[in-house]
Amino acid sequence: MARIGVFICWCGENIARTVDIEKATAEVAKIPGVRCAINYKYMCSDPGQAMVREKIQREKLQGVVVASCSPHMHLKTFRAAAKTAGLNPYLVEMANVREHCSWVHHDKEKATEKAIGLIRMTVGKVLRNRALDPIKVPLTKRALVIGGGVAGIQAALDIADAGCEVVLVEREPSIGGKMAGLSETFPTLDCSQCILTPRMVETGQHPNIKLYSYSEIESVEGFVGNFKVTIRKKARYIDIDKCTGCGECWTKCPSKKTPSEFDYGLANRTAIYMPFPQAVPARPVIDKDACIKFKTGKCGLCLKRCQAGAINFEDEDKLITEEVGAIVTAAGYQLYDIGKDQPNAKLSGYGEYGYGEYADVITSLQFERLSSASGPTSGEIKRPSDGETPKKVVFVSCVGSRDNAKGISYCSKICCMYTAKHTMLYKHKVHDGEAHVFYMDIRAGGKNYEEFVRRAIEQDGAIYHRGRVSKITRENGKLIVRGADTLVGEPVTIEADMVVLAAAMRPAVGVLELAQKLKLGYDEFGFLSESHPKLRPVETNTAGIYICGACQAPKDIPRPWRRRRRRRAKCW
Amino acid sequence: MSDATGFEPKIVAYVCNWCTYLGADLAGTNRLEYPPNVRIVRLPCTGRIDFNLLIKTFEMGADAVIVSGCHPGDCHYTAGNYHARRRWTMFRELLDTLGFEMDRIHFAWISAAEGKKFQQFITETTEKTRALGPYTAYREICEASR
Amino acid sequence: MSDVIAKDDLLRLVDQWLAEGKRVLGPVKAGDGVILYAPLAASSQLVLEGFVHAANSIKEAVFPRSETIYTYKFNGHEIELSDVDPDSTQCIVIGARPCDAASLPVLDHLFNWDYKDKFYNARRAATTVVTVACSEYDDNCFCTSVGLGPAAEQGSDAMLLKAPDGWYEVRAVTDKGTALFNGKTTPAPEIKVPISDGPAKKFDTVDIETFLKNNYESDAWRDITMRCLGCGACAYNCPTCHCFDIVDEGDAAGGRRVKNWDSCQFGQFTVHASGHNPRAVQAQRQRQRIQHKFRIYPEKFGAILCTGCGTCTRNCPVSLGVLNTLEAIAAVARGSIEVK
Amino acid sequence: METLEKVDSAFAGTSVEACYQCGKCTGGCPVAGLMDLMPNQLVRLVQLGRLEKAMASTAIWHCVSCQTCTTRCPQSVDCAGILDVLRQMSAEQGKAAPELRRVLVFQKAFLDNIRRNGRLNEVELIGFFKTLAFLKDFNIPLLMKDTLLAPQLMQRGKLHVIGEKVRDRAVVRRIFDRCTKPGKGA
Amino acid sequence: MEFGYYPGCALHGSSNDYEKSIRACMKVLNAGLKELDDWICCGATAAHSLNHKLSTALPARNLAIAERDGVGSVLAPCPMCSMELIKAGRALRESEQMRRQMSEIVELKVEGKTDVINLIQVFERIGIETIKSAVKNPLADLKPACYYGCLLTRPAKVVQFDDCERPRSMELILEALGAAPVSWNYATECCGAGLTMANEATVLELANKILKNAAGSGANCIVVACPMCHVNLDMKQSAVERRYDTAHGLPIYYLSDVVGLALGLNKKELAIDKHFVCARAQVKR
Amino acid sequence: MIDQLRQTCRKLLEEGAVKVVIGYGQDKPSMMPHPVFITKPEECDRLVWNDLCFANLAAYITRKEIKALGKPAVIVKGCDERALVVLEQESQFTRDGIYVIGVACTSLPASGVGNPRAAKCASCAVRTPRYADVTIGEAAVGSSAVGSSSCSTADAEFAQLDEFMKKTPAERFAYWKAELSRCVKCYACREVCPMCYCNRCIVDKNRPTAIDTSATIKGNLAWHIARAFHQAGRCVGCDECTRACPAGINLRLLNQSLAKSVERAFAYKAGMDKETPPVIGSYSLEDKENFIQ
Repeated sequence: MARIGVFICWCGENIARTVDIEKATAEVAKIPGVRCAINYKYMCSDPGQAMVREKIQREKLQGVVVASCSPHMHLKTFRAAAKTAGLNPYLVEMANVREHCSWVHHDKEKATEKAIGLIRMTVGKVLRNRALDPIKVPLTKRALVIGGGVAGIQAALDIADAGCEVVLVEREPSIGGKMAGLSETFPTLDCSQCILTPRMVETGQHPNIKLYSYSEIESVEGFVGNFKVTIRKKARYIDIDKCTGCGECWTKCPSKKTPSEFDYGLANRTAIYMPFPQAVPARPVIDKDACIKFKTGKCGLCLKRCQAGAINFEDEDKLITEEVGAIVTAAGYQLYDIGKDQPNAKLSGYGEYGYGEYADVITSLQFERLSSASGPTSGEIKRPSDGETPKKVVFVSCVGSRDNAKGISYCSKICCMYTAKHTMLYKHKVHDGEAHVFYMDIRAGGKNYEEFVRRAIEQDGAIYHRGRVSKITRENGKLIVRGADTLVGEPVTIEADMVVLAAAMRPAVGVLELAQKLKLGYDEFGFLSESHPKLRPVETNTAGIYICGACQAPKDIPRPWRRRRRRRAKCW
Repeated sequence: MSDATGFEPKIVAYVCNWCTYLGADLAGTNRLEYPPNVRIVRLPCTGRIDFNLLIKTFEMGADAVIVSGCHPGDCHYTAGNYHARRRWTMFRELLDTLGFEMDRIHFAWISAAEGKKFQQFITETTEKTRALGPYTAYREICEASR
Repeated sequence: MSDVIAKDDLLRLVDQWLAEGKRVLGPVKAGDGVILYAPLAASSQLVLEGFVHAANSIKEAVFPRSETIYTYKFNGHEIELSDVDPDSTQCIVIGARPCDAASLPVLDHLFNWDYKDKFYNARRAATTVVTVACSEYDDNCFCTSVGLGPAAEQGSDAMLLKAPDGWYEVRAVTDKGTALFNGKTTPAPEIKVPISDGPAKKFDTVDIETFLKNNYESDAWRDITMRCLGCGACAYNCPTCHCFDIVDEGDAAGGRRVKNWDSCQFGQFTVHASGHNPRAVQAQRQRQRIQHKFRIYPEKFGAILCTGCGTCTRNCPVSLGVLNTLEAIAAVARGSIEVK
Repeated sequence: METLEKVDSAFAGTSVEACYQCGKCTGGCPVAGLMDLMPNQLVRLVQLGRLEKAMASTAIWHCVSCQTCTTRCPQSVDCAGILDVLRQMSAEQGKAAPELRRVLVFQKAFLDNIRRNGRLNEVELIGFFKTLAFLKDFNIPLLMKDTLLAPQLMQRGKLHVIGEKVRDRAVVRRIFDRCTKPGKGA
Repeated sequence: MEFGYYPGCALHGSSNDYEKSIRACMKVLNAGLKELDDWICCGATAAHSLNHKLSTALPARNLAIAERDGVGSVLAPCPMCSMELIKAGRALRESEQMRRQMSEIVELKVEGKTDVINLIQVFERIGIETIKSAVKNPLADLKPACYYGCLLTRPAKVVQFDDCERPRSMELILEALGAAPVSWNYATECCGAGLTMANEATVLELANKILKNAAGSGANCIVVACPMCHVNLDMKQSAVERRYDTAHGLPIYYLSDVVGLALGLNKKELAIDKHFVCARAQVKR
Repeated sequence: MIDQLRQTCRKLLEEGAVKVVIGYGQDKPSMMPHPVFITKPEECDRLVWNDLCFANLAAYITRKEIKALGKPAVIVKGCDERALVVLEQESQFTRDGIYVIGVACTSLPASGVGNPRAAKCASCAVRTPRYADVTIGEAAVGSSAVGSSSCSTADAEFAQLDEFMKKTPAERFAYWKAELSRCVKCYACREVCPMCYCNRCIVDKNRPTAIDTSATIKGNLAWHIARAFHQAGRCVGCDECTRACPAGINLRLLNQSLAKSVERAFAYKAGMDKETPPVIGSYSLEDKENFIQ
């Protein structure tokens, strides 16, 4: 007769409330092959694990069944415990009597019966399990980092500093991501670029980092330790090795009317352009759709101007293969598209806010550019429609988020903080201006966060209305913002000069396709799923692939900064 | 919930480790209640689910069986579910020719994010099977083989 | 002096047996025209003539393809065993060929040698065999070569001989046979059914036995059996083949131990627990089959394990049977075929 | 407070509990300025089970059923539907605010008109409503007001004194009876 | 092309000018209207305010009539009727129990499969290009404010027509007629509709805001597709002007009026002469 | 024709191009032709060719006893060749490792001397082998070299099945219950099949036992499901299993149900084209999935 030990966990009350633990223990003790069956309040705790270890040794167990939560939660825990007690870890299995039983059934009798059944099944499985020994395969000590935003840059630097080679792939012409376009950051109000640009330069120059800008992941094959990654290097029409970044080309380019991606359309750029002055690599790129040469065959002014001979209109996409051992995904986020048309059928636009129709209704990222010293107005707050200084600005929180009806249900986490920051930036620049904020709740959990918001209200005089905006219209050059102040219990109408919408954070464009290429799980909103939110927060269910940054969930800047530490430890 | 005869359907669900099992976990985490008639068997991938298991399941007295895994495009092993989809298309045809009761064999794509779908699917399948009653035709041949 | 029975009366008698709750086995038309010995539900299914031999044999009457020998049940950590009573339902086999019936005395040795098989013996005792003497034969038949013939009475309890005008002569061979037809026949001294000579004798068993003794390692085995595919169509339908396997079938609640037919032609048949297989190639398995039938069994029990029915050849997808193997051996023995 | 089940079934399908009081309904309501309680407050009262106060409000009678609140609600709460239910309960229980009782009177008159004719007879309705309202409130201006428009309407051929009637009026009456049968109510 | 037709009480009552105008347009566009036999009132606001069951039963009776007579698509020019019919149809389609119950109540089998559409959709189905090519009299100096009111697009989940916040369907038709619709803020604000009779003050206030914003946005008329909107903006316009001491003088046209005018019909044929506010100069013919 | 065949084989053996010819021989005119293995040029006269040459010799290509003889030449009919195509797709041999002698079917055996089990010939898809190194004879007049390779005559091919499917599921189940109860598990169906080349069959595995070895109806049903389904998209319809079955079980019908689903759902027919990826082992993003919720 086999010697299987069964360990039933109460999970505090979680299992014990619905499953009659004593009855289950008595019943499973009778299963053929079961040597002993015991239960304990918290099997995963130290004393619980000690019980497992002790039984393995004293009863000379040949297999262990832990009846508790999902194996995705604690199988590794219990296998490790068994290993220390000298039992091959693969002779440990779990019966999921929590997620699959006690949490989904209310009838105690039936739940108990099912729990016993689940344990019986698992005993049957362990009876047939065989001891397994891990095999060793060679691995490539090289990492791929996807995305060159703040999270990706930091990940790349950490890994590179640890002495491993890093391949960093960024699809935009420059690394830097969203953070490169921010003005000042909460809760310290220090300059975003001052923090980021040195790191960008370091990334560009690091001997261990191989940077592919303006490139995308084409395909990924292989497995942990041995991935083969195909990278599509998009045609830039510039030889970045020859180019010196002198600027002769873009200052002379006659095609000047393309809205700048970096400034979110608040300013225009040329067809051959550097996304922003501090770009890394500091090399331009030609926008084929805007370039006169490409459109008509005439022009070629940049070609004539370029002393370095770096311009190549014949450039084509190239596919490059890199071998890596681990992959860090830092694909980032995008803002919820508040306009009328939506790429995703589940979402619908916010026609009531007039974004896209009224030039002075802008998004929070546009406001960052407006208030940034490197922005189109050199940091002066001027409204887009006529360049006037807005004397009354309304900031609207929760646009697209916390909206089950047509947006997304989650809280975007960072909007409360940056909206407070925006009111401060605005008030610091327009002293006689009025800053109104419509909010539902203020979520300012974090070191110095609450204090920061209070400062915006108490010191800088931001006027907070507890309520949501229902509609924005324009009349006589003013934006009529109709909302409610539920604390007073009446509708509020504000005639504003400019409105800033704190649009929700969504996973960046293409994260879904990337997830499919990498075989990563994602949630219903398209954020990449970690193995376990608490136990394995930076690992995915695919061994060797890690995630960080806002492609995992809405995050503020300090978050990826902290998480990278764990990730670095995880990679090797 | 059981009818006058006290019939409680026995249903076995073969699910993949990466999507549907996690979908079931999510149903648990969200406390979405469903009938306790289903026993989940966790396998790496729908592409791994041997058709023999279905037959064995009926032999061992199940009244319905479920196969569920990742949505197309989401397979943890790249294409296991695409292969499974082909195989089940053919297998169902065979079982149909053999005269199996096809409304006892259910397939679904349920992702790790679809706890709600898992709950609904299990509930519906249980109710449908309850309405069908025990799989007497199969039980008879098993009886005859004792 | 002979006793006769009209065919209609015979069929009525069959229905009467069925009505009495007896199991009646006889040739029936199954599927797409194959004749098989199978349990009858009514006499109308019975096919007595118009074919040489059924595709299977009557051994299922005494040695079913699958028989439970005991059952077990898990009760906690205990295992409860329950014996299965041998099946002693009265059984009548009707329409068997003499070559089928002749297998029964041969099989009796095997099941009553060091171990007396209660399941076999109970069925054997409860079984009465009524044969029909052969009036036709084909190229696959060779009963005369193994010492039998179209009206050989070994193993029969009663024998029917086809007479003109829908009559059958009934010859009771044993007491069981006499009892079965007692009062059902009509004396008819004028009817005398001629008995056919059967197929010509094709080989001499003594020659064969000598060859088998002396040519265990001959290349002839390989050459002759090259086309064998290794299925069990010959053995399973053979009236004398009797190999079986013991397996357990069950689930978490319990199960049964069962005795199933097996065949020496299967690659797995002799695989040892170590993984070694003493009969690794098909030629060795074919050799075993022939050696067993014509040397080993006769040496042990004094009876040839073959009744010349030819079923093996007829069922073989590649037309290889005992007959053509032996014919080929005989040829080799005569030196007319060169062995590589 | 009456039995909880009744209230529950009355609000079934309107997901009252989903409301998180953001006030978008109030912000968009064209008549919020006239209301004594804001739409979001009415929903809150329902959440709390304080129906008496909600039913007695004038707000429910100011509602123009324009569906803006329902359409904009980020939690898909059918705010307009909740107000419908509140009006029904208020009317059934005679809790309607006195100053706006004429809305109720009008709606009752409207339905009564349809019950009899199958289609609306405007002249009859106006006359009936005004008289009823007058008897209730002795509100002479109301009685007089639209009468000034009547000749102009007549002149434009827009008023038919006799009005249309449905052929099968009996079935209309049966439909009304079946829908107003107590016990199986709304 | 033929559509079923559910006029509703208003179009057979004080808004008979709307019906006349629609029928005139349809004739020119070769579209037939088959009026539902012995239709009954949809119950309007009163029913769903006071008796929920009735608010399904009354429209269900009409849907049942359409199904019985094999009418697939039904035009309900009044958005209130249209919304009530759509809502009832949806409730019927969603629940077997509802179908059974309602079939019993209305004494006809009803499944809710009828496709109920508004006037804009009828023009869309006829084809904006078709209409455009039939224009004889482009409305060059017409600068209308297209007024949708509430129920044409709301509740969005029920009627599922156009974008309830920024609808454009009426504008597209008017542009095809050669008019230059203005951009304004009150296109989907409510005029008070059902409270015309009972709570006039509210109606006047709302109507005033609408008229004011339309005029302020440069409109020289308002186009509506709802009899109630028309009543509140046209018939009550003088009351509004009196109460707020202004002079709007904005003609209010039905959508079919302007389509008809562009197609070459005259004021009388379209019953525009029955409106309270005088039509604009260019449509005086 | 037979002379041409013998001559071809003799030459191959003489030249040493092959070591063995797998062909048909016949002991007595009254008996069925059977497979023979000719290793010497002078034995080539033992080869025969007639309408009763049913056996699909492709089944021998994968057998270790045969492989041990050296490079074979194998005689195939059109239908048998389809099996070779599948085996090659599945890498069971390399094309230059065998020599294929095609023989065109000159008449339709179904109408000829009594083998009632030649239903396959009536809906034959390939009468003349297409990938053979040499082909002997020409297809009978009135029959094209390639028969119903398209779905045009497939309806005729599946007529029996279509008729069967008109029964209710309960009737079908009862039919198979009766049919399969005759199975004694002799595995002739498996052994004659060219596609059943596994070293160890699933039914012979017993740790754990997937399929009961007992020849009970339960065990038989499980076995025949496994056998048929392992042929999904692979079975070329040579019907050897049906011919081999001593109990006369209508295995053809089961094989056809899969062939039909493969043809209807994936426009695939086993063994018709070497280049088309096998239906099992490949997939398309567009595969229909209306049965999946």
